[in-house]
Amino acid sequence: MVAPPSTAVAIEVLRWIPLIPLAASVINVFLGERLGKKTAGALACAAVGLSFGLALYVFWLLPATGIFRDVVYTWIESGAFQINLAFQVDALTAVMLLVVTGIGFLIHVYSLGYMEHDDGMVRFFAYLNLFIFFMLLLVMGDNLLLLFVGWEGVGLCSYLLIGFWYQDHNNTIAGNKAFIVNRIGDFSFVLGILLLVTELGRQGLLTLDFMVLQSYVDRLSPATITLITLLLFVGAAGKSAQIPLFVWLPDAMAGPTPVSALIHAATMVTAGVYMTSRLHFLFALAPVTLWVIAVIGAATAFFAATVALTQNDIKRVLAYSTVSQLGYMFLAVGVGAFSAAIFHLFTHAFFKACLFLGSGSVIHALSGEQDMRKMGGLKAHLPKTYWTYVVATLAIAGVPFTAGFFSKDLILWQAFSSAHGSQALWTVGWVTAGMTAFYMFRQLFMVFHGQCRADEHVKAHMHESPAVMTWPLIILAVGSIFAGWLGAPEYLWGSRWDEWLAPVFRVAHEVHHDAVATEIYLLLLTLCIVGGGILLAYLFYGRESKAADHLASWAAGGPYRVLLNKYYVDELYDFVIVRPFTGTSNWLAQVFDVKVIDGIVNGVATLARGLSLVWREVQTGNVQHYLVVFLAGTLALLAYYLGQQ
Amino acid sequence: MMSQIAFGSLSFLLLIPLIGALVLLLIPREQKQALFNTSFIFSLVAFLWSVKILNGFDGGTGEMQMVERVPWMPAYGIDYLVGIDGISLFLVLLTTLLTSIAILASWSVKDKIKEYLFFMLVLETGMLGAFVALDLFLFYVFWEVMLIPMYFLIGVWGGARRIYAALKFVLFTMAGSLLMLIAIIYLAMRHAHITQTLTFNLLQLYDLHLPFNEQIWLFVAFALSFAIKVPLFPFHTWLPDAHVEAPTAGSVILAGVLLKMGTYGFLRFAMPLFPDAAVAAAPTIIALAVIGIIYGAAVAMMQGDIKKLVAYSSVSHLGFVMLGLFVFNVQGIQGSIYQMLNHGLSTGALFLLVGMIYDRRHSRRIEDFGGLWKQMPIFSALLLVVTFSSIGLPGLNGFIGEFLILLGAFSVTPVWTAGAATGVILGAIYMLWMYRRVILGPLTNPENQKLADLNSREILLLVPILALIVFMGVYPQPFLSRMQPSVDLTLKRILTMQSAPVAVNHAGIEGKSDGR
Amino acid sequence: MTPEQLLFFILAGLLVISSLLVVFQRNVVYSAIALVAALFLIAIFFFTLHAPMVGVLQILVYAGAIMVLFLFVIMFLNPAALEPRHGFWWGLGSMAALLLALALIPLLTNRQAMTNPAANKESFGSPEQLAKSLFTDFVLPFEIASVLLLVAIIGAVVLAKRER
Amino acid sequence: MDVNLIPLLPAAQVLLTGLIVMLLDLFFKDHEKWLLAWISLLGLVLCSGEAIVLWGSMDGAFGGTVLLDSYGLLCTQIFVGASAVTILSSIQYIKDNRIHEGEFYSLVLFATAGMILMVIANDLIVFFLGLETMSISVYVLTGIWRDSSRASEAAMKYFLMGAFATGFLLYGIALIYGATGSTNLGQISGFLVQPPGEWPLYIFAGGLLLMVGFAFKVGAVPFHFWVPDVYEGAPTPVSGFMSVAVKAAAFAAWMRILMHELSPLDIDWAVPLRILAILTMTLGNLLAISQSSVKRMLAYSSIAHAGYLLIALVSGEEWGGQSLLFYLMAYAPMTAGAFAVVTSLSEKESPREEYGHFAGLGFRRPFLGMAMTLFMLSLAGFPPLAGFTGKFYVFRSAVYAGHTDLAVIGVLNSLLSVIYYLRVMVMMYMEEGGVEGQSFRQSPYLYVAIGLAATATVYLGMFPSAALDWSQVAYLSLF
Amino acid sequence: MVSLDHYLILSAIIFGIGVVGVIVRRNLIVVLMSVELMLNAVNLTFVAFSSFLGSMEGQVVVFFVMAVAAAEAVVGLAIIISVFRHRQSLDPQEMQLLKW
Repeated sequence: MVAPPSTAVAIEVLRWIPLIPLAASVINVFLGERLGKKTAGALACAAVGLSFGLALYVFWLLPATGIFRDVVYTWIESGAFQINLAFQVDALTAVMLLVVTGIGFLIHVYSLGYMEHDDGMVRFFAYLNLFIFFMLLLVMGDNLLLLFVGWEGVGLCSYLLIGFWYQDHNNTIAGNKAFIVNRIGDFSFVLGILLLVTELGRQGLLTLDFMVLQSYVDRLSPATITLITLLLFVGAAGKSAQIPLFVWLPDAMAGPTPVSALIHAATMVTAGVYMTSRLHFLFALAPVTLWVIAVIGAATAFFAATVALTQNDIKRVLAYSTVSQLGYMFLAVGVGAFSAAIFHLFTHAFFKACLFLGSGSVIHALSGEQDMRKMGGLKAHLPKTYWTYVVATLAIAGVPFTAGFFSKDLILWQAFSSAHGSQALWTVGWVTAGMTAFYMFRQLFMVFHGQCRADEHVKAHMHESPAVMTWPLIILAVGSIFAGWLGAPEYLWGSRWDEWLAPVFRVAHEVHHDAVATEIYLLLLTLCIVGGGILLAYLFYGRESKAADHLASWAAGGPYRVLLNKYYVDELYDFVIVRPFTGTSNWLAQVFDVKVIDGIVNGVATLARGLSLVWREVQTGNVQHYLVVFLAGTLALLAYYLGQQ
Repeated sequence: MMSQIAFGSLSFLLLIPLIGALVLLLIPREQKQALFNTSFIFSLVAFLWSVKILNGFDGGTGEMQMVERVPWMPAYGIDYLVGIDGISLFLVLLTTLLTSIAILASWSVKDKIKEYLFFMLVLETGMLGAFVALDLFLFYVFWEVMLIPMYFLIGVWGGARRIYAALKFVLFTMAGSLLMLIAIIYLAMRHAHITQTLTFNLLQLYDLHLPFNEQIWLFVAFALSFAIKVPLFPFHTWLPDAHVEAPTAGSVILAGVLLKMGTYGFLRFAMPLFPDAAVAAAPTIIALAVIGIIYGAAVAMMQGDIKKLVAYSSVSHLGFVMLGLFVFNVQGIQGSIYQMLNHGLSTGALFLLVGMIYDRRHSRRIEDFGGLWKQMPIFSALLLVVTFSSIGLPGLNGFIGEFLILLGAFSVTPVWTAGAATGVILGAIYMLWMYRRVILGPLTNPENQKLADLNSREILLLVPILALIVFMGVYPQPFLSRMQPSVDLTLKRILTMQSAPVAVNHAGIEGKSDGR
Repeated sequence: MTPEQLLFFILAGLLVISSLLVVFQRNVVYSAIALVAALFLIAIFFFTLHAPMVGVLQILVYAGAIMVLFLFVIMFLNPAALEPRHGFWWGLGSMAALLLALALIPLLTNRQAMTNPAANKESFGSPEQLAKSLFTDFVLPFEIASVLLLVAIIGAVVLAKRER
Repeated sequence: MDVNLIPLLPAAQVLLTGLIVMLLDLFFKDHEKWLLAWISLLGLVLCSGEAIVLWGSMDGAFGGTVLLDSYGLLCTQIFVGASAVTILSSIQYIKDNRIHEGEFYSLVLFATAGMILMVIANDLIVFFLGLETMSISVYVLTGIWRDSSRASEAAMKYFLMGAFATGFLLYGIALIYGATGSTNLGQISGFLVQPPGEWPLYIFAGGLLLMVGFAFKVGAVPFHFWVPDVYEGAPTPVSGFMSVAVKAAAFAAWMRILMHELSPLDIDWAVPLRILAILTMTLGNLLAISQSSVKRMLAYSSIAHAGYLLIALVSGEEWGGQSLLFYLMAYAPMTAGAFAVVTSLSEKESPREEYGHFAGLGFRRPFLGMAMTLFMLSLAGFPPLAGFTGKFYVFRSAVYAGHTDLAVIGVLNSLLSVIYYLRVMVMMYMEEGGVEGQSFRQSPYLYVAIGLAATATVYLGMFPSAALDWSQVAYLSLF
Repeated sequence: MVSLDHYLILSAIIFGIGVVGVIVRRNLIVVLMSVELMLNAVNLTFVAFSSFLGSMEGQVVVFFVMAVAAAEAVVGLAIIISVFRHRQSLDPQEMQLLKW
């Protein structure tokens, strides 16, 4: 095993960051029912809070260029192949740690209120803690296999949490869909890993340790690297809901809203981005792959945004916007701006979590109603929710000096300026930005403005959520403004962010000072379209106007319906993949296996019995027949001899 | 022979269940409780004894350990020769563990319990013997001895079509093994001709190197009998019938241990004895294995009977094992052995669980269930763990084996490996689909409304297995490190005994040199 | 064609005819009589082959004892006088037997023609000589034969005697 | 001339016992007749004792017409054992079916004596007479249950075919005599020392016809037709006796006379023997599958086993001879035992031989069930039972003699045989019910016999070494 | 001069005829007689050989064969009688209780 670079500092504490949530989860599994909801929930939050504290501590200790490692034990060793169960924290991981534990903590707290009335609460927190554990494994693992373990683990948790309300078929189906689509991605991910190991193995080096990989990737041929990275990216696409594997995410909204916030907005779905950035040294060497990623990212961003324009389910809108934002992140990755991607991941975590929790609060208030057409005018009833929601909406729309503004702008700028970037990519991103602004404000108006379209008894129960739910909202709202200030462009006070991540992404991401003018010019363009989007949203949905319906009726049957039905992608997959597959299996099971294979087997047995029945007729019971055969036998023998002589 | 045994721990291990069986005969059939306790105690003692063997085992060497040799038929060079190494060690443990559990799980068997337990114990001896035998004749004897108890377990205590299933099982298995008998004889004869020493001692026969055209026939004879046992596609059709008809404990043993006989046979006998042939046959076998993986999964998905589904999933899983064996490198083979254990545990557990709802509901049809979680949360949770173990979720045992196998295989045949890897998807599909239809969803069927959750005894059955499932996923080193030397040795045998060097690249082996 | 040969062929012809009668005569009694004739003829052959003692025994034992027994049983059971003839079956049987003879004959025809040494020894086949070898070399078979006959008697009694 | 009676001792012992039993039968009252069985058994025990004492001796007598060697003695043991089991298992049976004890036992003993003579004969005449003694006794035994028309029909068929075969056998002897100028085996093999060119042609025909005779006695296809009918019709113990002792005697004599003394002719009958073996195995197993009567199934199975024995015969050499003898030893207890179990099912006047009669036996009569299971498994060739070990040696000798193809056909056949042997177990354990009012009013002796057979089956299976050594010594004593 | 072959062939023919009788006749008694005929054919062979080889053994054998023949005849007839008791018939082809 090649020794990890000496820069790594061993530090025991790391292992506790993931282990504490795990412990809490285990305790809740076995004793949860006895402890009771409250205790169990408190325990879960405490656990996450604790590891958040630890994360902060580590973050505090972590020198700018340093790496912390914590080797627990050798996990797998076979022949020359060795994998340690080891954790590592560098700048990148540190960021992810804070996001996962921090946001995770807030959402845990929020859930205390949200799940209060659900009798599955204990189970819920057990799952949630387990998720945190696996997510931490994913970001802290010091080798690709460990990352994969976390990768699969979070998949499991999302499966469990999507199907949390198992009584309803749709939820469980959504859960299966999520897991299986992810598996398709993982299939390619595994192949990628295998190819990587094997190719390095041919160089006499069997390892998946990031640090070692980083120092040995140059041994691989470009073609191999391209193939590997492509395979890995498919995995990432599965996890991060990119074209063509995004179909599971919208359905995944079947889970409880905190889950949507934590798993399907803030953390898990960004794992793909994290993985690609973690392996930036590989991807950076594969321009083709980068190009593919950029294109797919942009396409996804655009495509998802268009779908989001028309959705009426409050959570689905957010879901598609998540897909779209993830598209942005991959766009960034694709143009080699890994730190920008992580930056957007970071900011997105705040405002998207905030939005989801807000929507959760709305749904909570409307006792489960999710259709925006049945909402409206809620700002009076839910002030806290409303204001946080506004902030988050501004952030995602990219209104200046909100978090989204900085990160999205950075991405767009990179898309335009970086070596791998192009104007086309920028244009797509630009348009998407506008659509984002539109659908988000559309949502804002439909939900909170105008007069309430909800029916009476819902109105009756309408109430602002308890503090335990609103405080996280407020904190996140604050975050969704200031989180972005870390990464301000050069012409403002400059980016601490890039400095922080620079040592990780050794690819010196050049800043062209000459281009500031262009940058600002582009920025203005972006602001215009964002403004346009907001304005359009206001015209359609802000004022009491039938414009939206006009538009709908005008485009009805045409693009509108297509968008409403998400481009019929699900139907397409069903027709092209699912049906033929199940059909074939069915034929194999019902016909081939039974009739052909087993048929042959039974045929032999039947043959023996049949022969037996036929041949025993020879034994006629007539002694003189016997004698004739006897004689015939003798004659045959004699004849044989005559033949011999 | 017994009289003059230099009495080693392995012989003792073999004897414990046998003695138990004989003791059972002395107990009147009315005292069911006594019968039950006796047999369980004996199986438990056997298990503890095997644990003791594990402690005594020296993980440093790949050679046979605790070897005992007693001349049996000197005139024919046949000895009572037993020994254990890193390959058979854990299979022995698996056997003893599963047998105790299976016996404990036989609580629901009510009639003819005496014979039932008798056969269980005899079966245990047979299986253990097959794993530790180092004399080809002795191995064959044990190999056949296993058949009869299983035949009775299926035929007497089985389901509706039990007789058909039992006969099919025996005939299928014998069809292969009888040819193997001839091959064994032939092999011994050639050895006698060449070296002038007549012996059936495996360790000596290893050194015999026959010309290819002879090897290939012998290999085919061996391979056929093992492939049927595995079962390798397309020799699998006895499996679903046997599994479906067998009583729970029978299925557990059948899936948990008997199937491993086949793969173990390949690794211990077919491959090292006929290296050239093995390498020549590898492409074919790999192809069949991968076809089996996909085919088994696809067919499993469409089964309406849970037991049948699990049975076909076995076909799929064992396909992985075969794939790992025939890539001839450390990772592949080690992964295969590990996968044998995993499959033994997870499938064993699955059959136990299926048996438990069958006892309650007397149905195994998937459509009869749905929404069981509401009634039986513990059951559902346990089933969930086992399900994901058999899907191969990282962190559980299944993943380690599968990954090592794929790792080993990929360096040899990337394409077929990719095909095998689709099993990762398919496994998830059929298992989760089954789980969803049985456990999740609304609890509609009135008959399920009053199902009782698992009682403490049933939980007790499953706890050890689940503990192992998790442990083996989190910390496989204790197992892998003990296998390693034996695997290296076997591999060395195969690759050095070979006249033509293998055409494939063994990432694992070459990596070794500069690896550490 | 020497006189011996002439004699041989006449006797042989008679023998064949009488044995054919045994087989193809549909009346049991006639076949029995034909058999007696055949046995007599064989006895004569024995005489010509310098085995007078055996010839005598042949007449006494066979033609005497055994055939009488046969006739006795025939009378005892007096089965349906004439038995139907089954053309195909008979043809088949005859064909088979013919084939047998055809197969045997080439195997029987000897390579080196053997002279008849017994011809010049006078005492050959005399009762003394027979008795001598019977009671010296073959005394054991002789005893066994007695047992054999004993067995036969027991058997006959067990099988044929009426119920107790 | 020397009169050395020692070599004759075993045969004479049995013969004498037979005579005594016959005489005592006249004086005993009906309620005393059970004594006869014990007297016969005593005689047999004495005989086997003498055989043990004489073991290893090599002693000719009566002008070389008999030659007692270990080979003969080993076979003697087999015959004696078989007839002992037969007598034990028939005690109750013949009472039920009103068969005359005296005649029955004495005939069994005479037949046994005949067999012994067959194998110790060193002269074709003695062999022939021994054979006839055996055959005629068995003809009678077959028909001895006069109330049964099946039995009488069986007797008729057996007798008719037997006599017919005797004709051929005798013809064979005649031709060999004519070719070699002697009936003494020693002199014959002496004659065969000279090159084949010198041999008169008809010695081949002689050997051939002799072979036909043997093939008939062992029930080899296509000379097997009598076997199923006769076994089915005959009283069950007698069927057992036939399938074990008669077959053993025929094989032993075949081995000794054709394969050893006339071995120079061997080259010429290797091929037909192979064909014979293949036909016998395959047809026997195939037809056994579709039988509805266990007894008849056993008859066919005995044909199949004759086939396996033929393989050993073909293989020849030391391994072949050894394995033949061992197989005979292994075959005897399992077959005798199986027939004994069938006997044990029989009721007064009603033989219960159908598969249906075995339904549920395993759980109603565990001992019988277990024993029958053992016998069936052993016959099917499952280790570690006598049948398997026997087959193993036979196939082994075949492979060593270069007859691997025969071995393969052999194993495929034993696969076929599994079908019908397991069916018995299916009946006994897996089918419910069975015939009501089945009283199993069998004498304990029968159970003793079954127990002995079962023990032997297991013992020979697990610890065959001793028996192997015997058979080796026995075979080598031929040279 | 009559050669050995003459006798051998003659006896072969007689043997054949006996065989025919055994096979074709449907009266057990006649069948039995045909068996006797076969045995006699063999006897003829023996005697022929003995005189042409000049060894007495042949004749001795014949003596024994006669004994055997007698024994067989006796038992055979007894069997025939017992069969007749059951069937009132002597036709071997009618006796097919035992078959397959």
